[in-house]
Amino acid sequence: MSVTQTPPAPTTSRRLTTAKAIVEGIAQEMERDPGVVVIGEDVGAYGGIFSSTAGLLDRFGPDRVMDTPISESAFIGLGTGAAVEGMRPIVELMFADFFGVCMDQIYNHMAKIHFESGGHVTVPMVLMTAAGGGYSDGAQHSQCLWGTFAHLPGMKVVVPSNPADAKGLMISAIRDDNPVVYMFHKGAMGLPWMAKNPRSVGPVPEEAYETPIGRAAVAREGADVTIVTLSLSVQHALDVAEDMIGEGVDVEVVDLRSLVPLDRETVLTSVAKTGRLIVVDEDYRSYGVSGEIAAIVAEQDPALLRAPVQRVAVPDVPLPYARVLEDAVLPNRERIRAAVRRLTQA
Amino acid sequence: MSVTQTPPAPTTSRRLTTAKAIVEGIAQEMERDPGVVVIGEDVGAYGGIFSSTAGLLDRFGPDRVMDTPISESAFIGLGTGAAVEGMRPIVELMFADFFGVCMDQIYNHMAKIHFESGGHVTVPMVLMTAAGGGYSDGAQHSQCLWGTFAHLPGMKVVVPSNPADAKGLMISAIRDDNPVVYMFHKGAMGLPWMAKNPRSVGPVPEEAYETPIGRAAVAREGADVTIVTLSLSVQHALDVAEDMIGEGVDVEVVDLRSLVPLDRETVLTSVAKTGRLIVVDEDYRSYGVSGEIAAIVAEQDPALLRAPVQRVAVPDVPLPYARVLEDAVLPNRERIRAAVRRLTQA
Amino acid sequence: MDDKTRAELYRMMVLIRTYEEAILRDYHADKKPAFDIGAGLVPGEMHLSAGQEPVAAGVCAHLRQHDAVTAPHRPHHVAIAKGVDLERMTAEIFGRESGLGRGRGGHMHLFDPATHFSCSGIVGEGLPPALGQAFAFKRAGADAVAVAFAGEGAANAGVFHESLNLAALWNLPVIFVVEDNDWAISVPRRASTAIGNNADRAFAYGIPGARVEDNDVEAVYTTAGEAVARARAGEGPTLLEIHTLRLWGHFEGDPQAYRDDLDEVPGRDPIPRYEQHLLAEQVLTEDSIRQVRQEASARVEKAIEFAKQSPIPAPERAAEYVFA
Amino acid sequence: MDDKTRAELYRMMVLIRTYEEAILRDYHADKKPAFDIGAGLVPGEMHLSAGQEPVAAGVCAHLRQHDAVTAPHRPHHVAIAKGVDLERMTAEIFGRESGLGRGRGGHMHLFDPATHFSCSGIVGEGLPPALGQAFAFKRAGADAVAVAFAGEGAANAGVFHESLNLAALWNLPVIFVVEDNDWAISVPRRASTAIGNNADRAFAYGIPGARVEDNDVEAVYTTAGEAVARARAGEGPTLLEIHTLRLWGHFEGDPQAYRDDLDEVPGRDPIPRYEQHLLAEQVLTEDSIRQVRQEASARVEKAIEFAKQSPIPAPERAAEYVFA
Ligand SMILES: Cc1ncc(C[n+]2csc(CCOP(=O)(O)OP(=O)(O)O)c2C)c(N)n1
Ligand SMILES: Cc1ncc(C[n+]2csc(CCOP(=O)(O)OP(=O)(O)O)c2C)c(N)n1
Ligand SMILES: [Mg+2]
Ligand SMILES: [Mg+2]
Repeated sequence: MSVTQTPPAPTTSRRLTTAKAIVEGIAQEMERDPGVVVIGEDVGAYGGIFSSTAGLLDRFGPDRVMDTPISESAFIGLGTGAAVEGMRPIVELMFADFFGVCMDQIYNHMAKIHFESGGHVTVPMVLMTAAGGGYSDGAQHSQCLWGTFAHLPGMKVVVPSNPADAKGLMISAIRDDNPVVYMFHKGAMGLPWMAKNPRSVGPVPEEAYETPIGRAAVAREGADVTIVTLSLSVQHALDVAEDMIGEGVDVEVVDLRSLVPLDRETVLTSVAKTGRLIVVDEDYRSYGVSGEIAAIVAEQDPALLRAPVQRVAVPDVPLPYARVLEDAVLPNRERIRAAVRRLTQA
Repeated sequence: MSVTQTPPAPTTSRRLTTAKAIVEGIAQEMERDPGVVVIGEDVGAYGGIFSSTAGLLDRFGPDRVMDTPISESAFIGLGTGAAVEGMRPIVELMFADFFGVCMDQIYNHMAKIHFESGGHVTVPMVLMTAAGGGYSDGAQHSQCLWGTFAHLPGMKVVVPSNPADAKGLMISAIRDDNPVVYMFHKGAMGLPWMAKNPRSVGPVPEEAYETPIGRAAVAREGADVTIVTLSLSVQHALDVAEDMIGEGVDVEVVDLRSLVPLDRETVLTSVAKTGRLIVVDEDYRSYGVSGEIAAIVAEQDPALLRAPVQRVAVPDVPLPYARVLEDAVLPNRERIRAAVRRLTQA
Repeated sequence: MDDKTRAELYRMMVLIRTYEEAILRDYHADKKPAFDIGAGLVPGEMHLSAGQEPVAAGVCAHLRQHDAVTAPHRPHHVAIAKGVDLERMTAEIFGRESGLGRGRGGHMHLFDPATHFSCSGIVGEGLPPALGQAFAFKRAGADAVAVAFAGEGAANAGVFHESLNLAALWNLPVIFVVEDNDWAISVPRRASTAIGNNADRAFAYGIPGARVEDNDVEAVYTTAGEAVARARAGEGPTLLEIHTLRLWGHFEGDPQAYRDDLDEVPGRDPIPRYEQHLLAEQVLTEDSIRQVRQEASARVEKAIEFAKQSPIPAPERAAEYVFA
Repeated sequence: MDDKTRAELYRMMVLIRTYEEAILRDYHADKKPAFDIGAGLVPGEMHLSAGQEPVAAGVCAHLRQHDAVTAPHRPHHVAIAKGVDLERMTAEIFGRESGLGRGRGGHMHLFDPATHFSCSGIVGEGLPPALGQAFAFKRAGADAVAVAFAGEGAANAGVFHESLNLAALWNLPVIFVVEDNDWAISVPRRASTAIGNNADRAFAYGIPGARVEDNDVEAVYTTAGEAVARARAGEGPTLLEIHTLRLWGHFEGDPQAYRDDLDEVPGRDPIPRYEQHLLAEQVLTEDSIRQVRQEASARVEKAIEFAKQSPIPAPERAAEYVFA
């Protein structure tokens, strides 16, 4: 189901933060479809801890924007039941890190009902959640965990890296007849109270548009080395790519945008061109996104690779609190740059 | 901490099922250490739904073998707290599929306390759980999910494929000062009420011994192609390897035994020898074990691979109920054999 | 209670029992001589509801097609009482393409949009979706209600608490029905539940709670009627607990060695008891009983025949229906 | 209650407040002019407990070193009252190598084996580990107890229910303390909790429950004393709820625009009130108050100085301590 099939090129000069782009996408769909409601902790008067629902309560009232008790299983499951009956709920899980208290509703119910019903029941629901670290929030509030969601079948998983995609993917997610896990990185929201990359503010068309789920974007074309990455790390990768021009290295950056479905073609095309692959992922290194990206190349044709794959990810350690420690394990610009150098100077 | 450093070669002629080997390992440790207790649903009089605790109640009494309410978060967290105070609880989560109701206690607490405490607190606990399908138990009772556990840092993850390892890994897990997730495959337990491979019964030494966590086993040496696999799929892979002799193909089978820590060396050594890699995994295909194994080769040296990696896994679909459908998605002998042929005839 | 209703309750209980006996038969038929859980026409775990008919019959008698029901791992009695199509349900249990879920779901995963019925194999986790259905009904201005069934074992799961609190808080038209059959697999109620009466837990949410003793279908009917009426009138949720009976094992193949109440079980079977009662009250006659049984048997065997004749799903389509 | 105890309760409350004020100061010190959550000497989320001192002081006054305590995301008051080393705790909050967790944990993850103190940032999930500690104590034949603290928001999480039921069932020496500060971030109690008094939820588990109104430290002390004595005597768990006050924002940086009770907040500060009371009762004098404050200030500043002087962890060791 879709209203606008092709996303308009963002020719607009209007610039929004990622957070405001998300809210705009939600608001436009709420206008259009009375079945869209927003449910979660602090989504009302507070506007979402990371401003993902700011202003919606004032605009749509407490019947459509509902604060909940700290009962994630109950209210996510409520979203599922409402979706089964034809509504299109957007349910916020405040931090992805909290999935452990409600994952059964997510992966055994929301994600499996369509399949178990032989396709007879649909669950058109968005589970929105905040991911990522970089501001010393410790081991229970800084995780990305998208690999965990993407591993389990039946839910789409999207991971925008910039305001325009954030809006388009939100609209696509709401209109999708499947459950979509929408994971935004706190550090890419453009929040006034957190250090940010200027790339968290960008041009966003005013009208409603879809960004297709399952299609990666070549965020920057390059000839020498491919960085496949997602979410906030795309911003870092683009920064590094610009830096590397000075060193005569032409970096291509692939922004996955969606983990499920995964756009294998765009990854393989890029690697076929450059012969060198770096995967940058803020999730844990092992058994996750970085392994999967390396694997799709190895199972397509290992000969595409002129050098070993490099993974820049969190080295299987909980996120440490102290700034220097956290910085040491996150895939920051220095680590990405070092990987590019290793790969292009080898 | 260890009592027997080197596992004795199983020269014994005594044969046990995997289930009985597990129980024997637990019982020997309970004899040795009064801090070992068994906690879970139906672990007492019933003896564990998959016989993983059969007879322990009679032998050690209700103070050490305790049935619980259906309150997984509470009793797994109870295990963690008891471990922090120096006990060595073995807590059973009846099916790995139920992780969604209690994952927070597992991955945010059991697994992270040691790190968050800067190493000052240890959590010597075993979380035992049943995995796997093959008997039409449907989408919520047939999953392996070891990729999900292995992705998250702070817990070791072991996955025995045969009775001798099952006992040794259980003893190692109990003696380990870290949380160990012990995942047995129902189909490898040798239960009288489930179809089984004869490999689920095997020689098991009587004395207590450890099987080192973090070391893979070359379950069968071969020259032409490497199958890296784990748990029940090792049994299938060995069957296929024997079949393939007739076709003149010499298959090496690597039994991972432990996902965390992962024995990269054994995998790489084997692939360096054969130049051909098949990963067989009963977990979901994407973002999991099969990707990780392919990735470690791609990041070590893609030139080791004389042909593309083959993955035989569950194709990102919930486990279907109907036998023919389930069989079509499980990594059974036919699918493994086809992968070997694809790889060796190409 | 009028005689028609009583006869109807009886009829429903007999239909359910007849169904479960037929499944029992076909489930075990080809698992002999040695029981193999994965073998036969009906493979996998099988949780039958014999003995618990009064709960399903008494509650669902008040429900309309548009009302929603969620059931747990032991779902057949509830599905039948809610009016789920017997043929497509049976085909699902037999893993056939004509099943409710085209054979993908199986006995613990029956979804019927026509009657708003669903179930789940994860203990307690059927409650939140029922909240959502109630939420959708309320928002649509309909007077439909949702009923969530769960065992007494489930009443100790965290999701029970969250669901009752949220339902109470948002005044949702939902009825929680706890089927207390004394056992959660091998764990007796006294080893799982700190108090004697789960209906008392309603107090923790400021909603009405009531317990029906003795597996009494008429008491269930009356009590559930009040709860459904409250919900329809917009007065919010109710928690009911029914003391019922697990006549057979937890699942088929359960040796029940742990079970200390086995001796008294046959004497507690609710169907002969109700039958005797209705005979004595002249609501039923030997003839009408025979007719009820024959009709039940005919419907059930027709459903089973339908299932057996239905095509097995095509293996090459095993990976479909993941996404709409 | 004797004067010594009252003076001691006062002293503890002042120590806690002094501590929180100092953290407040140093947390914001270098986040100016624009607030940047990740910047400064103390980065990350910061949940301060000002206003909730009566709960920690009143409860922990009954605890010994070997008793265990688990606290939630807002842990400082409880840690201090439990006797956690102020210097190492502060060093942890400042992310230093000499911290309780060598800077790995941070303000929501303070672990002190010496005083059996721990905390967790996941709402409600500190309860089960407390059960386990109580379980270990009971099994060792010790009379030690465990106390689990949680906010009123946490009392709607499923894990609350599971933990109370299991503790009651196994008769564990554990005390559950709900700190009702009216708010769960921006969600007022009336929008989260279906009933007015969480202590009433004790009824659902057959254990005693009591609510203390008005943030009254002496009432907390008395009520907690009974609960701790019961637990020590092997009589099982108790649920307490204390109506307390969140004097500041949920976390630092919280604009509190949602908060409709802000006007009355200053007047409800428990410390001046108790101070006035003890002055009137001649338990304290202006002099002794000054002394208490000075001592608190000296201890706190020493701890902060210790933290600031402590080395920052070595980045090359960032991946250590995952496994023992
Ligand atoms: C969360 C979860 N834990 C454990 C199980 C395994 N299990 C299935 S049924 C059952 C017992 C349920 O008891 P009860 O709720 O009383 O229902 P009954 O079987 O008696 O109808 C258990 C423990 C499960 N399915 N889900
Ligand atoms: C399971 C879970 N859900 C949500 C959160 C986010 N969160 C942190 S504190 C908080 C409010 C807690 O309220 P309460 O329990 O009353 O404690 P208070 O903050 O008032 O001390 C929330 C929702 C969390 N940490 N864990
Ligand atoms: Mg039961
Ligand atoms: Mg609060």
